[in-house]
Amino acid sequence: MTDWLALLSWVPLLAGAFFFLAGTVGLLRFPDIYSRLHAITKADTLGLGLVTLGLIMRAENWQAVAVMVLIWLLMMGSGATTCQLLARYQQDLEAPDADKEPVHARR
Amino acid sequence: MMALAGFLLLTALAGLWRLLRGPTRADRLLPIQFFGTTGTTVLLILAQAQQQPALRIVALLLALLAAVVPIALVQYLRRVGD
Amino acid sequence: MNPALLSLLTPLATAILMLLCRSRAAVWTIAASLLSLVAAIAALYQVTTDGSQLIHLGGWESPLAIRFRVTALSALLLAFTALIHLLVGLYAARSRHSQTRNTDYWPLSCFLHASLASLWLSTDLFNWYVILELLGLTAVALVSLAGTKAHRAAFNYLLLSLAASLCYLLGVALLYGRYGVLDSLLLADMLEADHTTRTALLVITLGLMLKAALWPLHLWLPPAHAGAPTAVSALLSALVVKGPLFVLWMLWSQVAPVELGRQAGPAMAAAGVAALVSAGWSACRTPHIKTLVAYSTVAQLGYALLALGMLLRWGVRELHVALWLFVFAHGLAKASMFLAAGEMQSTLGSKKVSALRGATQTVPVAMFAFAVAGGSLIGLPPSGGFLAKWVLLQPLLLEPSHWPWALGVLLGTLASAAYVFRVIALSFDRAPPPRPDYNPDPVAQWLTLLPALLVWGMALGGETLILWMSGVAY
Amino acid sequence: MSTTLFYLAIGIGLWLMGLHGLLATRQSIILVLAINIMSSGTFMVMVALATHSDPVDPVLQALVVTGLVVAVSATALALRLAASRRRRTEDDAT
Amino acid sequence: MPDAEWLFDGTLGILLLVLAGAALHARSLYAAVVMFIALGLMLALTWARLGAPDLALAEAAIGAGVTGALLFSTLYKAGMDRHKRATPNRIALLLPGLAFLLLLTAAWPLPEMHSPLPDQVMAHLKDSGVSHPVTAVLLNFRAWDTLLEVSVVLIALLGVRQLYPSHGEVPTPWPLMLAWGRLLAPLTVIVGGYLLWRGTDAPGGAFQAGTVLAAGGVALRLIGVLPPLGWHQWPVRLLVLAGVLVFVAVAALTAWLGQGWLHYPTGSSKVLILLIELMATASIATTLTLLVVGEKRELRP
Repeated sequence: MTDWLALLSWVPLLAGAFFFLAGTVGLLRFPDIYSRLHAITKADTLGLGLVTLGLIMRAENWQAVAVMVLIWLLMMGSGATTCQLLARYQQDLEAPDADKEPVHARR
Repeated sequence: MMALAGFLLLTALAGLWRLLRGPTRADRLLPIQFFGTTGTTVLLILAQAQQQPALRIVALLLALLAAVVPIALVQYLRRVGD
Repeated sequence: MNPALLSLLTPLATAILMLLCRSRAAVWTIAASLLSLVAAIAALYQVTTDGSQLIHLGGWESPLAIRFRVTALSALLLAFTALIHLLVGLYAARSRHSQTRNTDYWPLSCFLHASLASLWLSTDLFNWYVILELLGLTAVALVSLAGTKAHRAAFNYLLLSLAASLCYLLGVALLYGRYGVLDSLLLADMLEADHTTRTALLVITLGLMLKAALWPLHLWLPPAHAGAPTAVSALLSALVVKGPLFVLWMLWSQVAPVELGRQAGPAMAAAGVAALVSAGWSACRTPHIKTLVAYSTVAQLGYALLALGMLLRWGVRELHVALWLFVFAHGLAKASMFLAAGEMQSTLGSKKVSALRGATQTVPVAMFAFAVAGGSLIGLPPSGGFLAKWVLLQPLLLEPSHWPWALGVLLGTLASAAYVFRVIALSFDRAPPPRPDYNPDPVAQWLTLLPALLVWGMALGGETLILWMSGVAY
Repeated sequence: MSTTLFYLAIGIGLWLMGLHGLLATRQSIILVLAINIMSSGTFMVMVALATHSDPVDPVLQALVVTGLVVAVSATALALRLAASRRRRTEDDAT
Repeated sequence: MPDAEWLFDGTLGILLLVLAGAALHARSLYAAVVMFIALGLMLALTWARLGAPDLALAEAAIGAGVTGALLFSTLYKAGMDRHKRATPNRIALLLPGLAFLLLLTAAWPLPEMHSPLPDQVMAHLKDSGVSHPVTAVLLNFRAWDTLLEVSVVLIALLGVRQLYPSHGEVPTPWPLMLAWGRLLAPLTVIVGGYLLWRGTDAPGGAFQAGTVLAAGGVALRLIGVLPPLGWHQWPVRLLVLAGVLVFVAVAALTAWLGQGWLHYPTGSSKVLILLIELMATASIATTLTLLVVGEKRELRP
């Protein structure tokens, strides 16, 4: 039972590693700050989520699972928020007048 | 498991290039966010690989700080202007 | 409670209570240092009658716990610290020019006192690191009391002090990795002269020399000590640089293997002579009064380093006495000299040495204090400085092969005579007409004279003092 | 070469890089960073040494916790002093 | 899997050295500061790798949190991108190579040495009142170090008080920041409290808890959720002084009435340690927050 679960856990772990790699490639190769923001915050959050899933399949007790789920939730929130904050900061720098009305970052 | 952690560190090493290059200030903050995510993941893996459950708490702390600190940094950056 | 601990606790508790109540009253500080002085004297009495004692903090066994050791020397240093703090506090409370009114000088000076007191008592290498950091940060905070113009000096002082602490800490880490204990008294029996120990001691020594402003790592001292408020300058020169010196002395004379000491001794002695000559020369050249006094501190520390180096090389026990007599005599004399210099420069309204023209007529008592303290620094009899130099020179003159070192002492004496007489000669000139805001404060001037009188008082019981210290000073 | 020794070497390397930065730079914030890198190197030496006993040496770890707190306080004071110093030069210039 | 460990260690080592070098030699101050924050994160990973979770906690909170905010608060419009490159000093280039060899050969035999202290700590752990060895060392065996260390934090604040306040006003926060900050505030307090509470029997403790709370405090102050903090407010002053005050009071009372300086009476060690830790957490959190965002200027320049 646990053995095949451990074996199965490699699927999300490796998938997570792939998304980290994808995020890094995006960070390095994408042309402007907004697309790079997406690469980092989306791909990496997904990568973290998948690795966490893999680790949860191997966890010994429920406390560890709870902590990992909490971390995952936090990271999703902070990824989204940081993306917004940085995009908005960049936009303010480029067009300071846009500060007056709530313009959202390009989606 | 350690190999996985090592691989994640290698992607961080690659991300360093963006940190060195810039060009904008936000560009340089991106890798910090990236390092935060990678670091949290590496800590979770280490906790499993080295059988040290305390490292999960470190990961939690890092995740919390990765959420809190950007607020402070962006506020300071806005104050600085350009 | 053990009187030595009381002597440490009093300034610490006073500082915290003053901060809590936002009281900046001088009277509390003075009372605390007086009480601390009394306790230190009680500790000294206890130690001389019952012998030195070890206090295990927390009641744990020795490698686990930090230990305090109360010896006659540490009790004497406790009393000395409290005395200087008291004398400087009296001046700072009275003088208009002390730049300490309504500032954080009072709690900070109490912290300084407490950290020095714990330094004298502690025997633990890592505990010394924390104390040295506390001492350094307190000193920097005190220097920055002088306002924005001192911030540059304070910043450099802080950086060098931190770098020095990190050198020291790396050495301590190496020693701990090699021997597995941090207590210096335990280490004393364990140390071997291998490569690790040698490197560790080298790094530690560099760090401590930088902290104690020993030549050639002294360049941060003159701007920091000259830029600080007058009362702070006195405390820094008289007390703070002696802290790292004490650790250096403990490590080399009590802990380090004898053969390593033999190898390192001549280098230290040479650095001491170089300090005497080069800092003496700088003191003769500088245009500012307080910078002159600060350079004189660097030069005088050269005597202590010379004594330490020769002590390690030849193992003459009297040199312990010479070293500590230098520390006491220099502390008292330098407190007086800095206070007098600060009082004169504020009263006359200029930082330049040339402003002291005719100072014997305009600020007679402060000038007298400066001259009296200078006499002790030169080593004129009958002063504490003379006693120290006498004890230092005796073993040097007995052995013909040591005469080159004696020549170094002679050169240092000449240099100090030159910079002291440079000021005194100027002060006997005819005074220029006083400035419109000229308003001397005789009481403050008398207070600057007090430490100088004490250093001359040391000579009264000179022989007994030397004999007694030869019995207890190691 | 063991893991302990590897991290000892990295620690010494960081310590020296910090020292080198301290000697080679005049920019005040970089100086503060150099000091911090130096202290990180020292701490790494200590933590690497802590792994030589089993279980890991708690004394060295406790010492490093103390050292970290001391370092952050000193950094705070140094940075504010640097800012204050620069502010003064600005005031003088205007 | 020794090869995998080497992959990890080697990459981490390269990252550390490259980040340190880049922080020291970056072209702009801003880049240097960002590199340094990244270095702090990597250091936290290193401590985790070396089996020191207490340190990883402290480093994460200090290096990635407080120091980062502190460095950003000192960056200015002027001089941020102008980094004076000093001409490479010849001594500064030659010496490190030699010094590295000297120190490395000195450190070479150390991994084989043995220390008696860890065994002693373990032997006395049950008498110390706590079951986590690092906490036992910090708050019982070497409590005097810790007392002085709490004083160091206080002195840093007293030093900063003599200087100019940090620069300028903070811009109005965006609504997103406010919402996110308000959401995180209770979480920060919970995590800080949890770290403090578990410190007696697992990694964590007063310093880690204090620094986390400080990081949260700084962020909340910057988005205007916390009111301006200053030394003139007596609750703030009491919080800042509480740690040292309680610690010194315990030391004085144990020396005066008990068996000796910081010798906790049998049976009450745990209570005393918890009390001291609680107060020290409050002090460290408040002091570090004030060090970064304390802005009221009450002293003459």
